[in-house]
Amino acid sequence: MPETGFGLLIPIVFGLALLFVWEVVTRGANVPQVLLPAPSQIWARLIDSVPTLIADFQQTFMKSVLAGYAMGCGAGFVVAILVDRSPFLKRGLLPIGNFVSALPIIGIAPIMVMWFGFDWPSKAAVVVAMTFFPMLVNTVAGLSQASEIERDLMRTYAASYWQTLFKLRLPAAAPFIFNALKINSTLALIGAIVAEFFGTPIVGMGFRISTEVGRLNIDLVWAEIAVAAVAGSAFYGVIALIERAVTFWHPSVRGGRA
Amino acid sequence: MNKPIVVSAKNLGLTFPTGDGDVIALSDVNLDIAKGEFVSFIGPSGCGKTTFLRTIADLEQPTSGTLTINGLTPAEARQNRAYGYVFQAPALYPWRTIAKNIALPLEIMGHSAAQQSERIARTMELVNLAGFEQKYPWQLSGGMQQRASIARALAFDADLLLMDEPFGALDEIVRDHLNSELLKLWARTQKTICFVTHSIPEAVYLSTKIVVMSPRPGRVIDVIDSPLPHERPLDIRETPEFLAIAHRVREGLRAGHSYEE
Amino acid sequence: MNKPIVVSAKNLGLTFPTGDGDVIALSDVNLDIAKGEFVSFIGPSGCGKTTFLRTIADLEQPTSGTLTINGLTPAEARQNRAYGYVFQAPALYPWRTIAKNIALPLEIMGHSAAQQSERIARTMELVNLAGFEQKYPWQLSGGMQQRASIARALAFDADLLLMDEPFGALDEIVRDHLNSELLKLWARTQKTICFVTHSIPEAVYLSTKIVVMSPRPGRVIDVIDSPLPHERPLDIRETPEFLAIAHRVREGLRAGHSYEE
Amino acid sequence: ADQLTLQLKWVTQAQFAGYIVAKEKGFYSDADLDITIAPGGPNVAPEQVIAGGGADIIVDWMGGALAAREKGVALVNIAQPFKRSGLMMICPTETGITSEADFPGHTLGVWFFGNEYPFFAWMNKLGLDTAEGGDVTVLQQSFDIQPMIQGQADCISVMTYNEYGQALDAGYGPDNLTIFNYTDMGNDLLEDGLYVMEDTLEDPAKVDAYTRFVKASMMGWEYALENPEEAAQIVVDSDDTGGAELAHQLYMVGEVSKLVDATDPALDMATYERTVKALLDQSIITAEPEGGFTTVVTDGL
Amino acid sequence: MNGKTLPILIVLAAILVIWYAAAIPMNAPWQERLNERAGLETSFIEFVGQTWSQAKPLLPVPNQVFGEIWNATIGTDITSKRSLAYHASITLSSTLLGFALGTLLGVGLAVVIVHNDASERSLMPWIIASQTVPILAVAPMVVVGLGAIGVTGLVPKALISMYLSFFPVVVGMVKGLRTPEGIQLDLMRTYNATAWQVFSKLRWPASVPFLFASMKVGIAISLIGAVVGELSNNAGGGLGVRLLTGSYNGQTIQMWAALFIAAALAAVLVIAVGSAERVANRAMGAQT
Ligand SMILES: Nc1ncnc2c1ncn2[C@@H]1O[C@H](COP(=O)(O)OP(=O)(O)OP(=O)(O)O)[C@@H](O)[C@H]1O
Ligand SMILES: Nc1ncnc2c1ncn2[C@@H]1O[C@H](COP(=O)(O)OP(=O)(O)OP(=O)(O)O)[C@@H](O)[C@H]1O
Ligand SMILES: Cc1ncc(C[n+]2csc(CCO)c2C)c(N)n1
Ligand SMILES: [Mg+2]
Ligand SMILES: [Mg+2]
Repeated sequence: MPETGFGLLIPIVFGLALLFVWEVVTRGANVPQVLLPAPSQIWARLIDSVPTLIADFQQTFMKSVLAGYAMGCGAGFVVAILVDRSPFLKRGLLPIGNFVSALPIIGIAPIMVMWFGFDWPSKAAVVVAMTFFPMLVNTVAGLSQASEIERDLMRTYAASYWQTLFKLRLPAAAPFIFNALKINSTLALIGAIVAEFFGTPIVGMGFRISTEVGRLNIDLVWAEIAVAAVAGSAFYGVIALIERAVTFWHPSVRGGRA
Repeated sequence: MNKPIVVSAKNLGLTFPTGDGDVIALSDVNLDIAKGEFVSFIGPSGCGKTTFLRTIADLEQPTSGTLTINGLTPAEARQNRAYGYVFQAPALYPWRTIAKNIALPLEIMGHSAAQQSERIARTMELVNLAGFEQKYPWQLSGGMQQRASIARALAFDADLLLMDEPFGALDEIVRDHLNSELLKLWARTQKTICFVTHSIPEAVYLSTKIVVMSPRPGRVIDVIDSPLPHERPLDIRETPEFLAIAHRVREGLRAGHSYEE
Repeated sequence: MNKPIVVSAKNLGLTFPTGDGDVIALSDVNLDIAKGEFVSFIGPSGCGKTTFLRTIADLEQPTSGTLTINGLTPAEARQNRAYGYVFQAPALYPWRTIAKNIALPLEIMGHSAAQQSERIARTMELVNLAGFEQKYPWQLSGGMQQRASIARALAFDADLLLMDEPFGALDEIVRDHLNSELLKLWARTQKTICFVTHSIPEAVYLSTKIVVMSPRPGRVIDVIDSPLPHERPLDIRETPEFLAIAHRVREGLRAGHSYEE
Repeated sequence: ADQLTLQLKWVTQAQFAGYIVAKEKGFYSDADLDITIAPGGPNVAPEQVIAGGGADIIVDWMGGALAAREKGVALVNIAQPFKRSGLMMICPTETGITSEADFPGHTLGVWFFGNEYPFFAWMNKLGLDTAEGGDVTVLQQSFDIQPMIQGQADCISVMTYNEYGQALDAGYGPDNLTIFNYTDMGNDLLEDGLYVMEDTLEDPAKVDAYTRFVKASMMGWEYALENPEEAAQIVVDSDDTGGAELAHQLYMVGEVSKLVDATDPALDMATYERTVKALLDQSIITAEPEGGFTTVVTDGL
Repeated sequence: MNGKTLPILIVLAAILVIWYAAAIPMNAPWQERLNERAGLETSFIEFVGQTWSQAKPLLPVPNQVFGEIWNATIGTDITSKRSLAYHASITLSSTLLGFALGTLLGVGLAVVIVHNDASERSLMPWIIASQTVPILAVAPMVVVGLGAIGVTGLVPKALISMYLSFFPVVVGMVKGLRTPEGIQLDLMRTYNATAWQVFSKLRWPASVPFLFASMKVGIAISLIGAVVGELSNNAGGGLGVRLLTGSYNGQTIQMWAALFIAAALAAVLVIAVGSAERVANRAMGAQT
């Protein structure tokens, strides 16, 4: 337990040092507030704007990010299974999956607004498009991880495709799948925020950021960024905790001991 | 002996293509195994014992000749879950406890939870692993892992058992114990058993038929039908019949080797 | 006997904490191994043989007592590359060919390319794997993999050899052959060898000292200094001295077991 | 030659024809100036760019410039070529909106990113609550007319010279639109003006360069408005993105000509006062700005 | 025709059919309004034809998109600013540079993290936090900041690509470098191998499957980064800028064309990484 306490200490000390340098440099070099406000100014602004920040957080994170993340990861996973299930689809669908991989967010954001309207569903759709591919790639890679002898065992049981999938290949793929879940936890947030630059009701983290940049309230922009960083890190942290619990058996988690 | 034939190989051959030339793992193997037989396979390392078992199990495809299991193709037999297989390596799933590893085939074959726990308890007792139910594979010693994998293959009742050096990592005492347990099980259930071993006494003690193989290319060089009675106390190993068979096996084995000490 | 002591364990204990309670793998082990000795460890599966070897090799940390290697801590000895280790499982790297796997320690210890290929050829010859240099581990049979891992440990010249059931997956003939090769090597080089085996004859045939262990908790229950001469032809195995030691080992082993057949 | 960077408020288009033409026609180099024109975009805040030293002169709307001035970026208006606002709000007649009185209960599309001040000033004047659950629903509108075509907004913001043209192309027109023109309503805030940092005005050499710049720019505007086809072609050619279309740029030059006074870039004080009042009324700025403009450049022409 | 093309063709055909079909209802309301305004009465067939040939459709149909792609690539001088090939090459170069930098940075960080627990605790939270900073908000500051110190053109955009693409590589490689089994590490310990030897002879080869999965994601994200970077620096051109100007001018067809080129670029890049993966697997004796 003191281990974890110490473990938390390092990033906190590191972070405080970073903030201190930031404060000193911005004040010392007289950096214009419209370029980079000092942490103290950002903090003051953050405290002032709590209701706004909460409203934005709810709009962007609780709606767009979570819904899009769940659907995008789910879709990537399902397509990976489909592709795995059928060699035909593997040859036909996988290249198309690659095609979807980098549909640039700024290209699809306006289109999604066209299709799904201004409110959060269009943002969630952008998040779906962004999170789909990492999940597809990692699940496909993960599904090939079970070793030959582990598969042979299933073959001797004449296990059905689904039994092999659930009892062998998915557990073996879990480290890869969690990689995707972790990468996507931050991608989803970026996606939702960027998508709000392309038309939105007047609430949301991305809306606030773009609008307040235009108004040169850069301190509020950074307050919003701080909220995004905390929310994103917490999201990532939760996924990482679940990962430790689920893939406890993987050498990377149990510390490589034999 | 007009027992039905369980395994029948005719001119069976299997060649592995590899980056630097083909490896002939099996060549011209002819063998019939009747129901209820206990057949041991013995031969130098790399002579194709594992490959032959894997071919029976439909894990490798013969490149020539024919192989039938209960008159069916190996694939059909596998679909019928005709056999239980103990691999040469334990192949336990690291995310499952030992009990859960043994439960695996039972889950797949749809046994009820009550049946599962009854069988897990019984087979873990049999291989003397009681008390290790909740451990994970990496927390077990090599021999314990091997015993867990034996328990897993015994947990469901296949009529044909394919066992690839199941007792290789076990000491004499445990081995004797498991040998006699296996014989009891075999006598009770009339299973057909294909058993790979490196121990000549073990092969002679257990088997009704001993298949001696030789490598490069892997082929059968001797098939010995044991004259020993079905009932086999441990001290049968000192009888002249026993020693005679052991001698014949050893000679066959030596012939297959290239050492000339 | 005033040969220097290579391995010295005093009141050595090792406990693994696990999810459902501690496992005492070693308890109160006292043992001295002098330079040039050939020590066999024998005992029921799970009694702590592997754990003891791993502790010598500085792969596990004792939880009580002391252990020194050549008068140094195990960590220092490891840093001096004092030993070669043959694991119970082959532990070959799947992305390296067999030759490259054997080359691994040589690369790490900075041998020249010429030296490497000379040693690879020699040790592969020794374990009778010549011709399989360019194969990958999964293209080898179980016994061949084990032999490759033996070759890997022999390729560099450590004064202390730790061998965990190196011949477990090998047939009698290969085993006899490798046993006598090992004895020759030992006689020639005065290496100290710690050797885990499940075969009583093998232990008696090879060793100057036999350590009999017993499980739960793992401890040493008998240490037998062999009266057999250093020079050991294969037929020494029929002599009364040999059988007497084998009997004593078997009794110790049986005492450590919980079977009551 | 004096090197100066001009940061535009938006992507390369005929809205900035005067500057682009002046550069291409050599009016700047004739005035011994070496001008770099940096295109803007939805992600570029000119006020930020100039504060960071990325530009010497920016094209900006007065609302944004004065708000920035209060935030510590000492922007000063040195010239105001655009005399009128091109901003409008248009509502298809099928929405039933025929006058300001019909707004309550409807959804209005607005450009943010510093372009929202005229709209809020107007709503403020009408006494309409724009907060969530208020009289009207406000949308952050994308920079196109899709929200109207798709019926996501009942009214959308357009510039006379740009989006309105797209609406015309799409089959909308005065007969099926209700048009609220900010200038006609007297709600206009000053649009494209030229701004520099206050401290640079202390340097006579800079002031001289600015003066030459404004002068050459106005020649550019004059030339552009007189030769719309050529101007449009020049704009299309200078667009790095290849997105500009000749026909549309030609339309834009035509419309922009109604807003620009190519002969006199001086700031009109009456419009200035009105702009400041509107900004003050809705607290976009909190105090009467001091030194937000200078006539030193336009006086020197 | 080999075994690969047929499935792709069939799936493509299915997509085309769905696409054409979807375009009808999506473009219909607007077409109805147009026809109503013009007082036109049309048969269904004519109406379908109309929905497939709007100038600014909600969903342009494939022949419109590919026609535009054709015109803007083959039909246009490659050096022209109107050529999509020209813009694609701009985006491609910053993508590749950013991807190379991002992969190096990601692997470098993963190596540091795996070899030093303290650095994991101090670095990882900040690496994660860095990814939650909305890139589009910071990109302009980066571009302005770098511009102030004289760095312009390709590099700022590549840096944004790197910023986005290093993250999947870190996450994947931290896991990958830790994937060797205990016994494989123990072997290295018995040789008293140096950290570098353990890395080069064990951790690195063992992490290869993770590396390639990460690189596939990384290169795709890198392209997104390049496109986002272009938004903050319209001067340089690139597919991102094409997308924007397409959007501002209501040129849906132009947008879709740029989008397709970008996606095709991504697909080609991902497939290239996949081919490299197959080559590496073969060189490493993978079981097939
Ligand atoms: N997948 C494979 N690819 C190429 N060659 C293979 C493959 N599997 C086995 N072999 C080769 O086939 C031959 C027979 O192997 P097999 O595993 O059947 O031997 P074995 O009799 O079981 O030996 P052991 O007693 O050592 O386990 C060996 O020479 C081996 O190298
Ligand atoms: N990492 C571990 N975690 C928990 N328990 C362990 C671990 N490694 C070994 N054990 C336990 O320690 C005991 C001794 O194991 P060890 O591997 O030393 O046995 P062994 O004598 O080598 O047996 P075998 O002959 O079967 O290889 C066993 O009960 C085993 O379950
Ligand atoms: C295509 C296009 N879309 C939107 C605007 C709106 N807008 C954004 S910045 C700005 C100031 C221009 O002087 C304006 C009006 C525009 N101009 N052109
Ligand atoms: Mg075998
Ligand atoms: Mg062991």
